[in-house]
Amino acid sequence: MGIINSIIEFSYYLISAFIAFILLREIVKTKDAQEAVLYSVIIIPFILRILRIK
Amino acid sequence: MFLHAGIVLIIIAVTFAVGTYFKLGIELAMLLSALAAAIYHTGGVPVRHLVEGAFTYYDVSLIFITATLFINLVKESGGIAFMVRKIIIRFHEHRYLTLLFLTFVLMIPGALTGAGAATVLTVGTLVGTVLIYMGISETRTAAIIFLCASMSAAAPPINLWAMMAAAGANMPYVGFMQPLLVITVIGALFTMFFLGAKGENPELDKILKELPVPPEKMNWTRVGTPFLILIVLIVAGRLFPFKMPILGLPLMFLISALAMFILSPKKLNILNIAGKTIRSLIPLVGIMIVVGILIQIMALSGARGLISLAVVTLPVWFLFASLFIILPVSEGLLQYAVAPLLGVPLIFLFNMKGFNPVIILSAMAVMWPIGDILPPTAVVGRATVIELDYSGRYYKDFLKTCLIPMAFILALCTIFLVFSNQLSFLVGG
Amino acid sequence: MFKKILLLTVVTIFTLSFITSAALPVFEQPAVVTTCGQSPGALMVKMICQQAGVECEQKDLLTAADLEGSNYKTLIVTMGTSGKGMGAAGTNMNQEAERINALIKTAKENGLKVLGAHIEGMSRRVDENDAKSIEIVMPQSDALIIKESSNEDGFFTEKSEELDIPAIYFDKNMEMGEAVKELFDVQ
Amino acid sequence: MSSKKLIIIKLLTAVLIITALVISARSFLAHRNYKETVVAGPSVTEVKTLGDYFEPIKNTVADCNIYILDSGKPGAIFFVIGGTHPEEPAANLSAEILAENATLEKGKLIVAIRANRSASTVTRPGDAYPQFYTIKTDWGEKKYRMGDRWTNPLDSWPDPEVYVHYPSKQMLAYMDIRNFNRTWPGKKDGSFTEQVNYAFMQIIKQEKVDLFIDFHEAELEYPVISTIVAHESGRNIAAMASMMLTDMEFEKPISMEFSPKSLHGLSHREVGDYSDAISLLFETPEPFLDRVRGITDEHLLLEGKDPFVQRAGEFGLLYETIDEDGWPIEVRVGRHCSTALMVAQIWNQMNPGKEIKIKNVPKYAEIIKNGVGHYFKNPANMDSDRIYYE
Repeated sequence: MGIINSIIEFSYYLISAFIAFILLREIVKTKDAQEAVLYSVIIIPFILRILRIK
Repeated sequence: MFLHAGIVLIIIAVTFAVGTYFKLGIELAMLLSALAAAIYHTGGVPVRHLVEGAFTYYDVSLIFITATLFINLVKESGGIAFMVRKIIIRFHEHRYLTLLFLTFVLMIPGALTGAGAATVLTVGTLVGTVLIYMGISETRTAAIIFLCASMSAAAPPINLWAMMAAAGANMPYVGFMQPLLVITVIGALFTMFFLGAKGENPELDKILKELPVPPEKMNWTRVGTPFLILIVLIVAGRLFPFKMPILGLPLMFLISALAMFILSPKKLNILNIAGKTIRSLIPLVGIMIVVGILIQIMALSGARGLISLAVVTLPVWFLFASLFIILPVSEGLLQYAVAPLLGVPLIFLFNMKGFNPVIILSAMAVMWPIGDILPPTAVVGRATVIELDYSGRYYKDFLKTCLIPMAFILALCTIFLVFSNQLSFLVGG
Repeated sequence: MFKKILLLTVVTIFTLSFITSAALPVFEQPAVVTTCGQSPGALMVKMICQQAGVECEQKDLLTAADLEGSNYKTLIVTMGTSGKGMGAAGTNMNQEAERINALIKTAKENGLKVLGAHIEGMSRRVDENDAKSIEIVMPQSDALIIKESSNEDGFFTEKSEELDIPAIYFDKNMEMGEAVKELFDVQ
Repeated sequence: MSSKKLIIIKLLTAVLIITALVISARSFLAHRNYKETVVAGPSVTEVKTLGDYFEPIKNTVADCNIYILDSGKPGAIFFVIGGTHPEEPAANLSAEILAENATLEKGKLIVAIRANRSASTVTRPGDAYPQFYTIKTDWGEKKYRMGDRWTNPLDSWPDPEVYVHYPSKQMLAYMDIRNFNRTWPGKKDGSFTEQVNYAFMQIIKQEKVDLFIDFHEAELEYPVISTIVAHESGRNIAAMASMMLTDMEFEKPISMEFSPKSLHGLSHREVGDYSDAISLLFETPEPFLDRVRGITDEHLLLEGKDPFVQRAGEFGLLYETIDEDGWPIEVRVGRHCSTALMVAQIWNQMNPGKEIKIKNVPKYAEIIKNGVGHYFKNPANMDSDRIYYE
């Protein structure tokens, strides 16, 4: 059970990382300044979670 | 402190108004008002609080994203088109039976997850397409999808508002099954038949011509298995809670998505679809994250407490006469955070006054999701509009069409509030 | 400190001797105590009775049927409800009302005297359920035993006079034993 | 917008966001890694950790200290825990006073200060808790982690869509799978928090605990406040203690409540049901936890004064009184310490021959007079082998 739980937990970090990656790509690609700002705010919790800080 | 918290609320409102006036999006205007309130309250920028608030709906965001990814894969594989065709062929001569069946379909995802968005994002497009082919206008279809999604979110076994408020009030989540079921089923059926009963029965040949053609190899096994896996995973967690590892909804959706990817008759570019999904959901995720930040600043400055205090110090008769407005509006403002914020003090209050807390909380927990159509967050309303590619006006068409069924449901809930003791026989298993 | 103690003693003696105009009946042993609202009051009454040398059994879920053929001479019912747990874990006041009404009716038919008790202070006079519990028990009691702190607002004084039910008051929990002795005429 | 302008905006945003990330990350890490110092009191004969009783917990975030205060003379064994909900500071502070001060003359006292350590390493998003609070001592200030009601998601992720309690199968809100007082009696191979509970049950069983006490605080809007909640096995002790304390020590009464049989996962129910120990839970009022509270800060946490909560009281919405004096931490800690001592005294009366004699623990009036910090020793003056970290 312990190993399965670890795999599940790891997969959540992977999901977070993937979302953060897409957000980052969007920040770079977008031509709308407001979008860029908003996406930059949204990415914050994802980054801190991936780094296991919060 | 009353004055201070009052000023904070005014600052939030004014900054939001100014922000929108200068053409800022809702999310950024809200972020700005949180920032202004934070600066006024602390005299600096409380970075830790701003960032911490962003985590409030982190897990809910993950559910939204993964659920949408799953359904987008079903769409791209031709599964939705396949199911729509099959439903229409099977049911096109029995309008009422079709509506009944579709109500049932709409109730399932939200009932199992507690999220109205899950209904919209998983079966919204499918049911919406069928409804439109049944001669129901685009606006009425959107209204049906939204309201049934709200009812599904409120439906048992999972009602997140009731669960969160019950947790805050140290009540076991027991006895809610029947009251919630009665209100939500009546609400959903009323909505479906009120908005969808009229309309011309579809001419089968014409529709089948218009509908997109699914890939030849698509069949019930291919499209049904991922849904079956999803249901099995959710139900297994409930039936064998001590044997099943805790997967969490996001992972369940991903596993089902993977199954769809494997079973799809045509090759799917999963990375592209995932990217597209996240991009389409950024406004939803954005609003959830910004609302979290705002709530944190409101809690910090006492503004949240002031709102909460203002509500619970209203006389009980006035609460009965106004909760049908207060609860949906507060949901529009704060999302799930209203359950602990207003739900817990209200439950304590009603319990103190001798009302049946289970019936009271059940009624409130159906009123809240109705507010998911209201600004500034309007999470499920917006999701509905996005998913259905709705072309009408949000307030003047979509919201207006929802009003009568909304009023019906809210009135029903108010009856449950007032007669909670008389209805306490419903508190069963 | 000495002054405080002196004052307290005087007040206590005063309150203990304070009996309303109605005559206090003498209660007989053995007694059985139950609670209208499942608060721990009944347990406390039993413990105090034990210390005071009054034979008393505690049955939180005592029913009318339990009284039939029993040798109890006094039924004590404590007022005030338990707050722990709401919903499925809480106390069902409608059921409690039914049980206690039937119980008191049977008790009277069988010649038992009924003593109403509110001994847990204002914390059992907070909500509607507490009020309901008092409403059920108080008018049907032959006498009342009340903790002073339950009567901060004079509610019991006023109400017992209105209903013409004799009441005996005590201040500290440890003084309740004396009040019980007086009620049961135990030396 | 010109592309040049856009790039400037993006760069500026990036700088701001990175700054916010760095500042907040430092603050979160400082909180999660902060170590509270505890000076083992004169009767502490051994300091074990939770992992000594259940191996899988060893060296994890949950591996809190277990202080064993043994008189060497046979008698009753009491186990007192603080920190079940680390957002309730009177609980861990009271447990710490016991660990630093108590002298055992008979029997054994076991103390855990940070029962759910993981929950003390995070504050709740959306609730704006302060990260730390400080207690004034005779030798300076002592700093503590403020925590949450629930285990840190970094240690337990994801949550189920609904939490089904083991073994009763009662359904609870999803996040309560991380609520240490909803996961008793725990599960050997269960979730992170269930395993922590399981480990605590091993202490209770292996140490043959006679009486278990769980310190808590509650909002004033909540019906169960200023009370001792007792399992059936502890009813007489709790009733007696509440009557004696109300008569003799406290200005505002303390009541008692029976542990409801149909509310599962709580220590007062499950510890009593699944072990031989009597189980009691103490509640003191903490206005900081009220939903109607005003400004959320350290003052409110420690002084317990809040005009909004007071106003709610004026409207008759509270189950405990509150005035301008509030509910300061001294009063709350004082009530816990005195209640624990009174329970011991009544236990001794009821169990002659199997007493527990606890000395040197300050009572209610003394703590109010001298302050909580007066009872914490200066680690700088102590031998390093007496110093432990939470």
